Amino acid sequence: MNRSISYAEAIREATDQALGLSDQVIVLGQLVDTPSGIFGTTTGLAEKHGADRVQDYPVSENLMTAAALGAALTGLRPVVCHQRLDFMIYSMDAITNWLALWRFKSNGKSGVPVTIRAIVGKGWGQGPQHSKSLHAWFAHLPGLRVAMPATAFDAKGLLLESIFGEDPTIIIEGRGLFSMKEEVPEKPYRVRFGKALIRRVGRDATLVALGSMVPPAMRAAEILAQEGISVEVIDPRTISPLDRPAILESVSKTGHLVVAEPGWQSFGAAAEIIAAVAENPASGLKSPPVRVNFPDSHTPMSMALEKLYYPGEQEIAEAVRGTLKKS
Amino acid sequence: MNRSISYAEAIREATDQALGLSDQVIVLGQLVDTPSGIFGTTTGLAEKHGADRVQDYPVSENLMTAAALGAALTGLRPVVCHQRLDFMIYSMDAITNWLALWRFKSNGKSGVPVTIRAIVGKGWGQGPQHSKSLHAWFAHLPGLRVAMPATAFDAKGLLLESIFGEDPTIIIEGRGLFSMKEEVPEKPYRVRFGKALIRRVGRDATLVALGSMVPPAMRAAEILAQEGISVEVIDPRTISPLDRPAILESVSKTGHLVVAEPGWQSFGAAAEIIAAVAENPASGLKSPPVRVNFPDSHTPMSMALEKLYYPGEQEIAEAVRGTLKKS
Amino acid sequence: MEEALIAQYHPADEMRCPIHFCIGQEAVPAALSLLLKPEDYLFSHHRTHGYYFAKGAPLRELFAEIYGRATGANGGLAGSQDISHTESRFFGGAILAGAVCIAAGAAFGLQHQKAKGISVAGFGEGATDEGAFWEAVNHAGAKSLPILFVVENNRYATFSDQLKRQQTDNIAERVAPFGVKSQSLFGNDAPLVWKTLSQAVNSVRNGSGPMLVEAYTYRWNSHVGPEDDGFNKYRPQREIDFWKRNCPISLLRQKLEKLDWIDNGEVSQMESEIAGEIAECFAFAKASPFPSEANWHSRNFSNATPVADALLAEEESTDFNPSQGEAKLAPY
Amino acid sequence: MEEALIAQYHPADEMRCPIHFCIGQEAVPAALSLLLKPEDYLFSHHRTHGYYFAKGAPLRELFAEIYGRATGANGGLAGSQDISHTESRFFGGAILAGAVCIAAGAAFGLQHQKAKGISVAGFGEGATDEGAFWEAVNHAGAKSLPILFVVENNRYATFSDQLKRQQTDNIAERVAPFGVKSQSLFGNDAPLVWKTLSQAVNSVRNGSGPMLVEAYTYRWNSHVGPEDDGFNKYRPQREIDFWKRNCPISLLRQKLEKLDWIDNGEVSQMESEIAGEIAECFAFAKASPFPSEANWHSRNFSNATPVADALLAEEESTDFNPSQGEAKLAPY
Ligand SMILES: Cc1ncc(C[n+]2csc(CCOP(=O)(O)OP(=O)(O)O)c2C)c(N)n1
Ligand SMILES: Cc1ncc(C[n+]2csc(CCOP(=O)(O)OP(=O)(O)O)c2C)c(N)n1
Ligand SMILES: [Mg+2]
Ligand SMILES: [Mg+2]
Repeated sequence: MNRSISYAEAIREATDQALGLSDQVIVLGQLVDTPSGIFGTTTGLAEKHGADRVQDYPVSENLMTAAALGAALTGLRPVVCHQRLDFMIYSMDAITNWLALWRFKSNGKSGVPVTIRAIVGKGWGQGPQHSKSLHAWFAHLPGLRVAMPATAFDAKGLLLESIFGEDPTIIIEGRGLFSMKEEVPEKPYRVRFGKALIRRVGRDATLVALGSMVPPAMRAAEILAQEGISVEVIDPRTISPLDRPAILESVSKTGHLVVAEPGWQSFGAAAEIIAAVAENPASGLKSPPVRVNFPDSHTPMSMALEKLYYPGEQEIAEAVRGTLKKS
Repeated sequence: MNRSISYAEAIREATDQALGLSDQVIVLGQLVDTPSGIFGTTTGLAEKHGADRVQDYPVSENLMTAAALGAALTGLRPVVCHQRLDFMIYSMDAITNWLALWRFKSNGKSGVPVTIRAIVGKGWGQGPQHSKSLHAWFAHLPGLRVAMPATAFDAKGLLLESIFGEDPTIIIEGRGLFSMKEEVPEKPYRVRFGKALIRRVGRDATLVALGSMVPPAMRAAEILAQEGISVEVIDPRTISPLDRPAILESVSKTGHLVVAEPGWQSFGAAAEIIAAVAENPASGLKSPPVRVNFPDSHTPMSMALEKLYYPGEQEIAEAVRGTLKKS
Repeated sequence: MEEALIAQYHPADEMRCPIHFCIGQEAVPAALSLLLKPEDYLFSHHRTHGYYFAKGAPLRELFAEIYGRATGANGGLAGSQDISHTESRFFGGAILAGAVCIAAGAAFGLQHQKAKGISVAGFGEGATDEGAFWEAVNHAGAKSLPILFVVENNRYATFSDQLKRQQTDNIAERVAPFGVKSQSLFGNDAPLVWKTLSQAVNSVRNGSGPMLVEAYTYRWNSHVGPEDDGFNKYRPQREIDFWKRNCPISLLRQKLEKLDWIDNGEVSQMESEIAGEIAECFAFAKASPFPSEANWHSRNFSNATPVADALLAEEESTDFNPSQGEAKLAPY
Repeated sequence: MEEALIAQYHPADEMRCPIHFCIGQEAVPAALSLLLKPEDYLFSHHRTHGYYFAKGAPLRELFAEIYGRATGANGGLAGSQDISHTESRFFGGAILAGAVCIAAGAAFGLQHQKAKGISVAGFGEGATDEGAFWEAVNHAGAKSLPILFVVENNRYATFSDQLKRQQTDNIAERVAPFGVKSQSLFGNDAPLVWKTLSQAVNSVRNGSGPMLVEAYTYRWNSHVGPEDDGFNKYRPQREIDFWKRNCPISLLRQKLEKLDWIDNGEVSQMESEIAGEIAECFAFAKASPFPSEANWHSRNFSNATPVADALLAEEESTDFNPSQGEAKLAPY
C-alpha cells in the first residue's frame, strides 16, 4: 500500500529523489533554500543536498532561465522554481527566443533539459499580478513541453519525467492543489507526456478538465451522477503534447464535450481542444461543445468578486446539463 | 479619387498625421529617427516633428513599453515601434503585468493609450529569432486590443484608431505586406476595432484570413472561383476584439469554414475562431472546419525549408476543396 | 496604523490580501510626505502603505481597499500590494522593478511636456537584482530625466540576504557611473532622511537630472503578513535588536524631547488623534459595500473613444488587389 | 573571408539571410582564437563570423550554413546571425544580451561541476542597453563566476550612437562596482588586444572571478548586409577614415614588417592559402544539398528519453479523491 501524501509533498519528494538519483540535477529559485521552501516543495533539500545544488537565486528571472539553459549545456539538469507564474514573465525572452528553439536551431545536436516550475496563485486576494495562468501561451510554442498536473501522483511523476527527459518543460502548478492528498508510490516513477488519463468513465458526455479544474470537474461528475447523467472525465495531464486521440475517442463515444480550464477563455487552451475535436470528421459531435473558463478579465482582489470570477463544480455541472439539453 | 499608396506609406502617413493632430502623440523606437525609418514607416518624421517627438530609443525593450505607459499617465499617447516582434518579447512583463491590466487595476480611473507596432519578419532567412508572430498570445490578454491589418487602408485606419483610442493596442504588421498598394484616403480616418470586413462575398464556404494571410486567401478564392467554387473571404482585421458575429453569420450561410492564420497552428488564433463557431448552436456547420497555419515548428532559415514552412494560396485552396468534399 | 491593521488582520479574516507592512521603515515615506507636491508622481513597490500615505492619498480608501470594498482606492480590485490612487498620482504594484520603469516614463513625460513636477520611485534593494531596474537607471542618466530613485535598503529580499544576490550592498555606488547622482545614508534618522531627500527632491526639481537616495533601514515584521517568519532563520536576533533600538519613531521622539520641541502631552494628543482617525477608517471600510457587479468587459476596456470621435473621419475601403507580390526582404 | 562573402552575396542571391560582417573588427576574435581551448564555451551576438572562427569551428560549415544547406553548421536552420557549432562549444544568436545570460549559466555550470574551462561572451556596446546584460554582470560578480565578457565597442547599435543611449561610453567603468574586474583598450592594436585578453583569460581561468574587456573598435561596413548604409548619415566620414587608417590587419602587418618577422613573400603565401581555403568553402557550400525533409516534430522535440528510461519506473495511479478542500492561501 502506498502512503497518501499531498501535492506539495509529492513535488518535494520528486525533487529530493531527482537530486539523489543524479548529480546533474540542481534546483534554482528565489528562496528554495529556506525552511518555508516554495510552499513546502523544497523544504530541507538545501540542507540535505547542499546549498550549491539547491540554490537561492537573485530576483533576476530572465537571467535565471537563460542561466539554466547555459548550465544545461554543461551537462546539468536544472529545475527552476517560480513562486508565481507572474514573476516568470520577465523570462519570456529566455523561454521564447532561446529555450524553446534551442534544439531546433542546433539542428538536433544540442538539447537543453530545463524544467521550469510555475505556481499559479488563486484566491485570498492574490489580485491581478499574482494569479495569472498562461499555460496556453507556452503550449503555443514549438519545442516546449507543458504539463498541468492535477494530483499528487501526477505532480511527482511528471516532474521526474521532465527532469530526466531531454526537452525543456514548463510545469504549471495550481496553488490550490498543494494540500490535496493521494496515494503516491515511494519509488521514483514517470508519468509520460501526452498521455491523458480517464479519471472517470462515463457514457453521456465528455468533460475535459485541465490542472486545478480537475477536482471540481470530478465533483461535478459526482453531482451529475446523482441526476442520472454519466460523465466521462478526461485529464490530459499535459497540454504539449496534447493527447488529442484520447479526447476524440471519448467524444466519439459520448457525442458531447465540455472543457473546463483554469484560465481566460478567449484564445485559451479550451479553444484548442474544441478546435481539435471539431475539425475531426470522426468526432461525431451531437451538440455544440462548451467552455468553462475564467472570464476574459484580470483577477479581482476582493473576495466578493473572486467568487464571481472563479468557476467551480456548479458551473461545470450546469455546462454539462446545458450541452445535453441542446442536443 | 484616392491615391494608391503602399502599406508602409500608409503607416507613415497615419503617424505623420497623428503627430500633426495632437501634441500628445510621440513615437518611440530603435532607429525611428533615421532615414531608413523602420522600413520607411517613420522616414522623415523626426525632421518634421522633432527628434524629441520621434525618438530613437536604447535597446531596452522592457523599459520602452513601461516608459510608454508612464508617459501615457502624464497625458501622452505614445507609439512604440519594434522592427521585429521577437525583440518585443523582452517587454512581456511590461505588457502583461502592467499595460494590459492598468485600466482594470485602477478601477477604470486611469487609461493608458499606448500603441505598440510589432513587425513580423518573413522570408529571406529571417530564421527563428526574427519571424515569430505571437498575436494569439496578445489576444489572450484581457485589456489589450490586437489588430492585424492586411491592407494599406486598414493599416492607416487602425493605427489612427489605436493612437486616439483609450486602450493599449498591439498592431501586428506582416513585413511581406509593406510593399502592397491600395487606394487610401488622404484625410485621417478610423477603422474600428472588432469590425470584420467581407473582402469577397461568396456562397459555398467561409474563409477567414488573418493579417498577411489575407492576400493569399483572396488569391485562393480567385483560383476556386475558376473552378466554380464561391468563397466568402472574411478579414476580421482585429482579433481582440474579434468580430465573432460576422464570422458566424457567414458560416451559417455557407456551412463550411476554413481559417488561414500566419502563425503556429496549435493554441493559435484559428483555434479560437473555430471554437467560437463550433460552440454556437446557430452555426450550422456542415463539415469539419479546417486550419491553414504554419507548422508547429520554429522557422527554418534555409529557403528550401521556408518554402515548405509557409503556406500560400495553393494550400488554402486545397483546404477549401477538402472541406467541401467532406460535407 | 500598521500596528492597528495587524491587530485586526486575522480575527475576522476580512482583509484578504497579501500585506507587506512597513513597520520600522517609516522614515523615508514620512519624509517624502513633506516634500512631494500634488503635481509629482510617486510609484511604489509591493510595500505600499507608507508611500500611499506619502502622496497624501486618502487613508480611508486604503482601508476600504484592503477590505475589498467598492469604496476602496481601486474599488477592491487591487488590494494592498497593487493599490493606486490616480487622483493623487500614486501608483503601486507588486512585480519588482516594473513600477520603477514606469516612473522613468512618467519622468520623461513631464520633461517632454515641460510640465511641473517630478517622478519618484520607491523600492527595495531586491528590485535592483532585476535587469529592468538598470534599464531605467541607464535611460534616466542618458536623458537626464527628472526622477528620484529611493531605495529602502533593508538588506533582505524576502528571506534572501543582499550579499547572496549582489557583490556589495552599495547600490548608490553602482548607479553613479550611469550618470545618476547618488547618496546613501542611515535611513532611520528621520531628520537626516528628511534633509537628504529634501536636497535630492530639490535637485531633481531644479532640472539637475536624476538622483538615487539609498536609505539603509530595516523591517521589523515578517516579509509579508503579520505572522512571524523567524522560523526561516534568515536574520540574527542581534541584528533585529539593533534596529529595534534604532526605531525611527523613537529616535525622532528622543531628539524632539531633547530639544524640548514636543512634550508628552502633545504626543498623547497626537496618538489619540491618530487612533481616532484609524478607528474612523476601520468603520468606513467595514460599513462599505462589496463590489457586486462583475462587468468584466467594461472593467478591462474603455467603452468610449472621445478623442478618436473628435479627430477621425469614417471611411469605407475600396477594393484591394490581392495579386501583388510580397515585399522582398533581401537581405534583411 | 568577409570580403569574399560580400563579393558573392548578391550575384547569385544564394546567401539568403541577414549577415552582419565584422570587417574592421578582426582583432578581438583573432586574439581569442589563440587563447581559447576546446573545453571553453564561447557565446556570440549576431555578428558571429569572427567568434565562430575564434572557437575553431569548421569554416566550410559556416559557408554551407549561410547558403542554407543541409551540411551547414546548423543544417541550414539558423543562418549567419543564429549560427552555432555544438561540437566546438560555440553558440550564437541574434537577440541582444540573450547569449550573454546563457554564457553566465555555462560559467555557473563549469564552476558547479569544478570542470575545466571558462565561458566567454562576445557582444557589442548595444547589448549593454539591455537589462538582461546587467543581471548577468550582477550575478557573475556575486558568484565570482568564471566568465569573460568581451565588449567590442564600435560606438553604434545599428545607426544609433552610444551617447544617445548611454550617458558615457565607458562600460568597463560601470561593471567594476558590480564585482567584475574590467579593462578597456584600443581594440585595433592586435598585439595589445592579444596581451590584454590573454591576461584576462588567464585571470578567469585561474579562478580570480569574472572580467570584462572593452575593446574600442569600428565596423567598416554597413550594420547588416553588404549595401552601403551611409545614407542614414549616422557617422561622419572622418571617423570612418580614422578607423580605416587604423585597420587592425594593416597595423599588425606594419608592426611585423618593422620587426622583420614577416616578409612580403610570406604574406602572399598566406593570402593565397586563405584564398584557396575560401574557394574550397564556397565550392563545398554550393555543392551541398539543401535540407529537404520537413520533419517538423522531430526537429523541435527529442524522440528518445534515455535517461528517464534508465532511472524511472512505470506506475499506474490509483483513485483520486476529489472532495478535498483547496489549500488555504491566507494570508499570502
Ligand atoms: C518579478 C518579481 N519576482 C519576485 C517577486 C516576489 N517578491 C515579492 S517581494 C520580494 C522581495 C523584495 O525585496 P525588496 O525589493 O528588497 O523589498 P522589501 O520587501 O525588502 O521591502 C520578492 C522577491 C515579485 N514580487 N516580483
Ligand atoms: C532584443 C533585440 N533588440 C533589437 C535587436 C535589433 N538589433 C540587431 S543588431 C542591433 C545593434 C547591436 O549593436 P551592438 O550590440 O553594439 O553590436 P554591433 O552591431 O555594433 O556589433 C540591434 C538593435 C536585436 N537583435 N535584439
Ligand atoms: Mg529589501
Ligand atoms: Mg555596436
